[in-house]
Amino acid sequence: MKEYFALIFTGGKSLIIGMMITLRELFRPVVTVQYPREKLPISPNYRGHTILIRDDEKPEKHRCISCKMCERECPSSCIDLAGEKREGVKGMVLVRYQLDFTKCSLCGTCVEICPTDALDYSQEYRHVGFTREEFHYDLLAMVEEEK
Amino acid sequence: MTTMAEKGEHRYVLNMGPQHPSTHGVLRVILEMEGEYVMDPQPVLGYGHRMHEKMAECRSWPNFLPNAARMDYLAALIYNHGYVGVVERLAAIEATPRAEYIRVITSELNRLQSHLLWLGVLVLDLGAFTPIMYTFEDREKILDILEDVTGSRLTYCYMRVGGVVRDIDDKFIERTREYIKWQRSRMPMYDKLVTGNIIFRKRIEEIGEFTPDMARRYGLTGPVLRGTGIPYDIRRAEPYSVYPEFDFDIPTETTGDCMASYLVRVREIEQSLRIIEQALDKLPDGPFMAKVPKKLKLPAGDACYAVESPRGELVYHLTGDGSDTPYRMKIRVPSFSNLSLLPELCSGMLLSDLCACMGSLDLVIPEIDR
Amino acid sequence: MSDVMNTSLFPPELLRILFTLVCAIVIVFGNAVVMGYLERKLAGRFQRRPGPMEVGWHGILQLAVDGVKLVGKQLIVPKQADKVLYRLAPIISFAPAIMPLVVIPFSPKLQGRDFDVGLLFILAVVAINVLAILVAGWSSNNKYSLLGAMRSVAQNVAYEIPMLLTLLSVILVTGTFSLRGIVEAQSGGAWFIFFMPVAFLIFFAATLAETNRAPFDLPEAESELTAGFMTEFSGMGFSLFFMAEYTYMFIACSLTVILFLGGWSGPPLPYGEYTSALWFFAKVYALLLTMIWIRWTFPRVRFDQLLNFCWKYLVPFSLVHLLVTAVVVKL
Amino acid sequence: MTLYRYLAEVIFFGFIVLILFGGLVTVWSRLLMHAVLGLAVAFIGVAGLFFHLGSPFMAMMQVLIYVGAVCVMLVFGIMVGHSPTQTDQLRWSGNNFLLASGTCIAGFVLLTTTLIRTQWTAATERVGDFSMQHLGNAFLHEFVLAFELISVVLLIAILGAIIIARPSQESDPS
Amino acid sequence: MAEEKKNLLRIHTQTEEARRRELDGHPPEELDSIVHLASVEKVLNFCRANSLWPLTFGLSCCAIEMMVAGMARFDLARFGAEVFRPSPRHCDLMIVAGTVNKKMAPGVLTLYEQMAAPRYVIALGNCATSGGPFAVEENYNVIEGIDRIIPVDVYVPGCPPRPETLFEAIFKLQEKISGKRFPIPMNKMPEGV
Amino acid sequence: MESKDSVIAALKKVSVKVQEVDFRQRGYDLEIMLESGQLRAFAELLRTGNFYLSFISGLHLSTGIEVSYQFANYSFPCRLLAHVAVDADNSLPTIADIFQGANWHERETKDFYGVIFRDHPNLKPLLLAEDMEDLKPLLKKAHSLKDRDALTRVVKNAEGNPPPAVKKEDA
Amino acid sequence: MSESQLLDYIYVIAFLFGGICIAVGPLIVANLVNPTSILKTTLDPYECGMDIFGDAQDIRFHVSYYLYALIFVAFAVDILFLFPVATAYHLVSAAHGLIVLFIFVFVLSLTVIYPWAKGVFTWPKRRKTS
Repeated sequence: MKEYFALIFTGGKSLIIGMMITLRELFRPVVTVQYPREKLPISPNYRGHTILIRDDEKPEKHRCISCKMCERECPSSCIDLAGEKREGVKGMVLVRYQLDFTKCSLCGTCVEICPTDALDYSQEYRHVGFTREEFHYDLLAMVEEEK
Repeated sequence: MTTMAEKGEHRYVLNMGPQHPSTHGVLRVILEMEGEYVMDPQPVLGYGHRMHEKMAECRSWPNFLPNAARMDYLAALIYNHGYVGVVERLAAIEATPRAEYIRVITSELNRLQSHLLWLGVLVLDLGAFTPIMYTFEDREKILDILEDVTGSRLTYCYMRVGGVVRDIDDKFIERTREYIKWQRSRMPMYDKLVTGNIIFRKRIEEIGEFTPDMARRYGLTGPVLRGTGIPYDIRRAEPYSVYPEFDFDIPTETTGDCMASYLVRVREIEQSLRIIEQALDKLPDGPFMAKVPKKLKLPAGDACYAVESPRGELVYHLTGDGSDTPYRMKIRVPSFSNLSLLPELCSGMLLSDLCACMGSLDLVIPEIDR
Repeated sequence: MSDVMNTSLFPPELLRILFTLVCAIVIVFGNAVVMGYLERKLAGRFQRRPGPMEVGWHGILQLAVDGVKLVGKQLIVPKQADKVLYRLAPIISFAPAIMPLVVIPFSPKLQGRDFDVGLLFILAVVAINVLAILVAGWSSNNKYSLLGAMRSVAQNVAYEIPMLLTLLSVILVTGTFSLRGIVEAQSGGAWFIFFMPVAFLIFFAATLAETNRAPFDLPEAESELTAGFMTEFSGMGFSLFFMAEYTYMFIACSLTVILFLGGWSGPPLPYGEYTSALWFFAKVYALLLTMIWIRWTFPRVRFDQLLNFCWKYLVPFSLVHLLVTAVVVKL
Repeated sequence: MTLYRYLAEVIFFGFIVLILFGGLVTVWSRLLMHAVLGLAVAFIGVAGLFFHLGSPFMAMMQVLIYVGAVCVMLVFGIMVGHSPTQTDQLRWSGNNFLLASGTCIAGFVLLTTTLIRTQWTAATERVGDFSMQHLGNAFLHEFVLAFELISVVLLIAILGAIIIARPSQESDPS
Repeated sequence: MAEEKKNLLRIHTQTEEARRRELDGHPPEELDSIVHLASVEKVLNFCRANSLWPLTFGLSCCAIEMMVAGMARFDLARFGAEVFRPSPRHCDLMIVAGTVNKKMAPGVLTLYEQMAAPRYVIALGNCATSGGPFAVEENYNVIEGIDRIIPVDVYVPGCPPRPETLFEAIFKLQEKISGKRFPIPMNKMPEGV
Repeated sequence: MESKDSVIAALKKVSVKVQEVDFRQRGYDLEIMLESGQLRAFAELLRTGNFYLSFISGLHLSTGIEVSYQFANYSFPCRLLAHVAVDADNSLPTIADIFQGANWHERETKDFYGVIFRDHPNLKPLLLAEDMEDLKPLLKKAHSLKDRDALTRVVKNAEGNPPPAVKKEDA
Repeated sequence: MSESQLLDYIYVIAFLFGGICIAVGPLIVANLVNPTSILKTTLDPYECGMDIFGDAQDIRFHVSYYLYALIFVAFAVDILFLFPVATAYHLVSAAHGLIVLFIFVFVLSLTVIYPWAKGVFTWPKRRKTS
């Protein structure tokens, strides 16, 4: 019998305490970052899809030497690149760098393996589209466009 | 009332899952029911089977790293840790001390966010919507810290054989310390809002009695096991990485019910905070990446590496044949064994209790299915 | 019997009936929209997020948009359902919901009609909803629906008992079932909540259960039964159940206000005979907001706990309360 | 007021139709569930008649008890008992038909003759006061014994139900 | 291996058009209502776009980010899309958040079909878009993109995508439904995608 | 059994081939080669010794399929790995009645390798769909099969030099 | 039927019709404007997207549901008899009223106490029977 009433008392008390907590939260400001109107700061280390970065010394050029290390090491084989030999140019010239972002797992292997540090992560995270082909990025075109 | 004699025949079969709010993903449980009673729950796995073991055998070992993060996406760093651990053990490579500390810090942060998510989801399963918002608020703080250092929010691919990808800086340490302070200040709130709540207590007390014997028969590990009174934690039992250098407790409870595993997990949050705090204090200087040959071939032979995931014992068993591709990799995931006792545990329970039980087992289905 | 032969097509009383009806309909739909909005907005604020924001100013049009969208959703009648009953169920649930508004006295002058048995009328009409839920659950031929319906009915009938018993305590004091009479008995601030707080708590708890609100929202327990008896209803069918739920909540809270919180009474206002309805609505919405507050705080109870809470706690307490009231009245 | 009176008459017939419809559904439907719902409809119709006849209290009781409680109990009975589809086994057979129609006709004749032969006095002439207060007063004085006995009768009903239902529940391993 | 894989995957790779031809006795029209009024459609589409109730349906990793999108930090509720309903009958939007494998595929299809029209699908994450990291040579189980099972309205790549990306997907879907991107740009709005 | 040594002694008593290995190198303490006939007795012994089953896994070798059982103990650190070659008809006795947890692990092994566990209560596919029963995804192609020796560690410094310490874990 | 009761009656009926109209009206509108798209499994009962075992209407429930309903009926009937008594309660003397009420409520409370003692209200965990 004592338990019966004790339970009512402790139970009721715990319910009131719980309600007081939610009430307190009710009057505290919201924590929401209202996305399209305000943006969260994205960490500089954020891993978006990879991009070819431009050379610091020769800003009109990317640093890729078409060694295909990234293509070989990519776990999801989402990189397709080709280089060709051109006259008058030392080494290979990159003619195609296709990234199938829909298969990428953002592991960073390609960025780490790159002998010339030609790759980096972009800060872009807002990619949506009506077809999946929209995410087959042409990194070479991107880096050229940027120029 | 004559029909009561035939009650045994009045059973019906109910599908719960794969799309069901309380099966935490794509678990399907076929319930044989009698009214509100669940007489025989049979989990059906495989709706999240993603061939991780097959993929490990088909590609070179570094290519498995992204998979390690996607098995148990709530403990990606711990799975990272286990995987690089097993490769290091097989290839006899030693990570730098600083890397080990960073691994422990990030792993424990990962464990914290997993526990916080579990706390919210368990309460959500029991019908309260608000606590999960608060735990996710805390969790976001961890994710921000981890995102800064690893580059992603959930499926981290941060650890490498011999070390980690990126060093942590003072900003990281400062933010982590701030977070620890914040989390400590939040715990009394959860105590009052959730643990103390009479409805919550009545829902999970004396539900799903796990016993030590049951644990042995089914290979139970993790907080659920510690709820039965067995202080078994891989971090202590088979110390790996730099865990022996920290002072932390292994919380246990003796009742073995869902409340016990709940309390164990909640108290583990504090222990993880302690470990992080100590690790930040002791953090040695030095390189965060050991010298590892660029083309590392795995020697022939096998090795195991067991780590404590938020859900229990995680074992990578790697068999190498001398090439750079594992010959076989077996991943022992904790929830696989933990879930397998569901039929025995939950027969004869009410449907609501089954939901509470599954919530307190803390299931991550793609981890079970692999 | 009146000798007045009123031959005009629309006698004044008939116009009054129509006017009351229109008002009641406005209240029903308005309440559903306001409550839906408040619920989502407040849920957000309890959880430290803004809730609906983008549709209209601070999401004020969100519920209207939702409503129109539900009109434009496909109405699915499952193959194995009992088709007639399946189509009827939302109607049975929603159609009577408006009826209690006839008798609810919003202010001394704003009342559809005061029945001698007004209180019983509300209870009787609400009892039909039980049947509607049962029909909905059974006719969908879905296991979740049926389980939800059975739970709902079991809990509805169980919690009717403490509700009736506490109500009886009030009747012992007032001696009338007329809602206006009950309100008038509490005039001058002598609200019954001050004399019988226990009865108020029991009644309020029973109200929560009768309207299937958390922590007694087992019929729709999402984590167990997906959506309970509404699982198979799409579009407008679902919407009608939804509105019926909010209407019954409104009615239940109105009843609580009338029985325990002095109805329309409050500080005097100009044109008090009409404007005191503001006090009434203020009190009703205070209770409704409390319901929302409770819902977003507590977990759900288990089914057996739910029934036993009623039979082991509420019913004994209300029985004792009844006797105590009987003694006190005679003192 | 005459308009209302005419309206009321029309509605009265509406209720009659409702009762008949409900009754027929109850009798004819194959599914027990439909039968119970038909019964509920008939009960609502009866409640309407009570209202029409000037006893709203009885009308409310009718809905509260019969629709809200008895029907629910019947449904629970169905859900606990045999599968509703088993009613399919009940086919017409010659003997049953004869027996049933005989009983019905006999009952009908008996009731009709009684109805015709009884000298009916309108209730209003005998009592005049239908208020609940009057009813309650009667319970407290004239019918106080009956009033107390009601509770005992219902208690016994519960005891009986539990005694019948419990043993099978206990035989259930628990 | 490649041949074998193709055979295994063929079972569940019919598009909706192909399935529709198989329908037995059901009217083949899609989105056909009795009354066709341009203005009514316009209003309805506006409402549909602003009241997208998603199905509670998490498959794997991305489901966590989907949950996060609904939580306080990001708050899907601002767009009226927080009403996660577990029953497909109440839902408008199916967010396929994670990997669909061969065992799950019939279930996804059934759930899609059981949603009340009009129904929309967002393929969230790389796995739903194309099989993601699991679309490898040795793949024996993972469906390489849910568009092989059900029609997809909006694709969201990422592994997993950030919650903001899910918001962008919802805006994109709103654009598809009503021809307008919500929320209507305001001065504080950052650059669109 | 309360220590590693007593476990070794008990296993030796039932003539099980036990080999103690370096935990720091291998991650487990005892490696055991079992005959399929010994399996159930071995499991029962471990059951009485309060071990728990950690996992069951398969290994496709050129000589046939080998099934590995890993056990560990809650009360003292002793992790042991037992290898059993399947019988000629690709089957093994079940241990699901001794360690109930083995039930699912055995079903999984059946899924991946097609190993039949005799007297198993329910050998339906666990992870794969019913119609994928014949897939056996983890079986290797003939040309990539290796034998046991190819998968065994060659200890280079047999004498004198201790094997390279992997980590400082013995604190 | 007195005039006031007649009006009560009319009000109730009017509201009943009004209620039916506002319930049926939107359904009709919905039927006019909503799209229909019936695919292969659209009309199957929903059960998490999986194949369904058995018919929902064959579900049998535990007998305790029935007992709960019975106790409820008994209670409801008893309480409804109390209603008129409550309205007349202030008309009788204190002793008379109290005695009548106490006896009634005492017997009524037995209706709860007996099932309580008999364990109708306990839902034990049930062992697997098969």
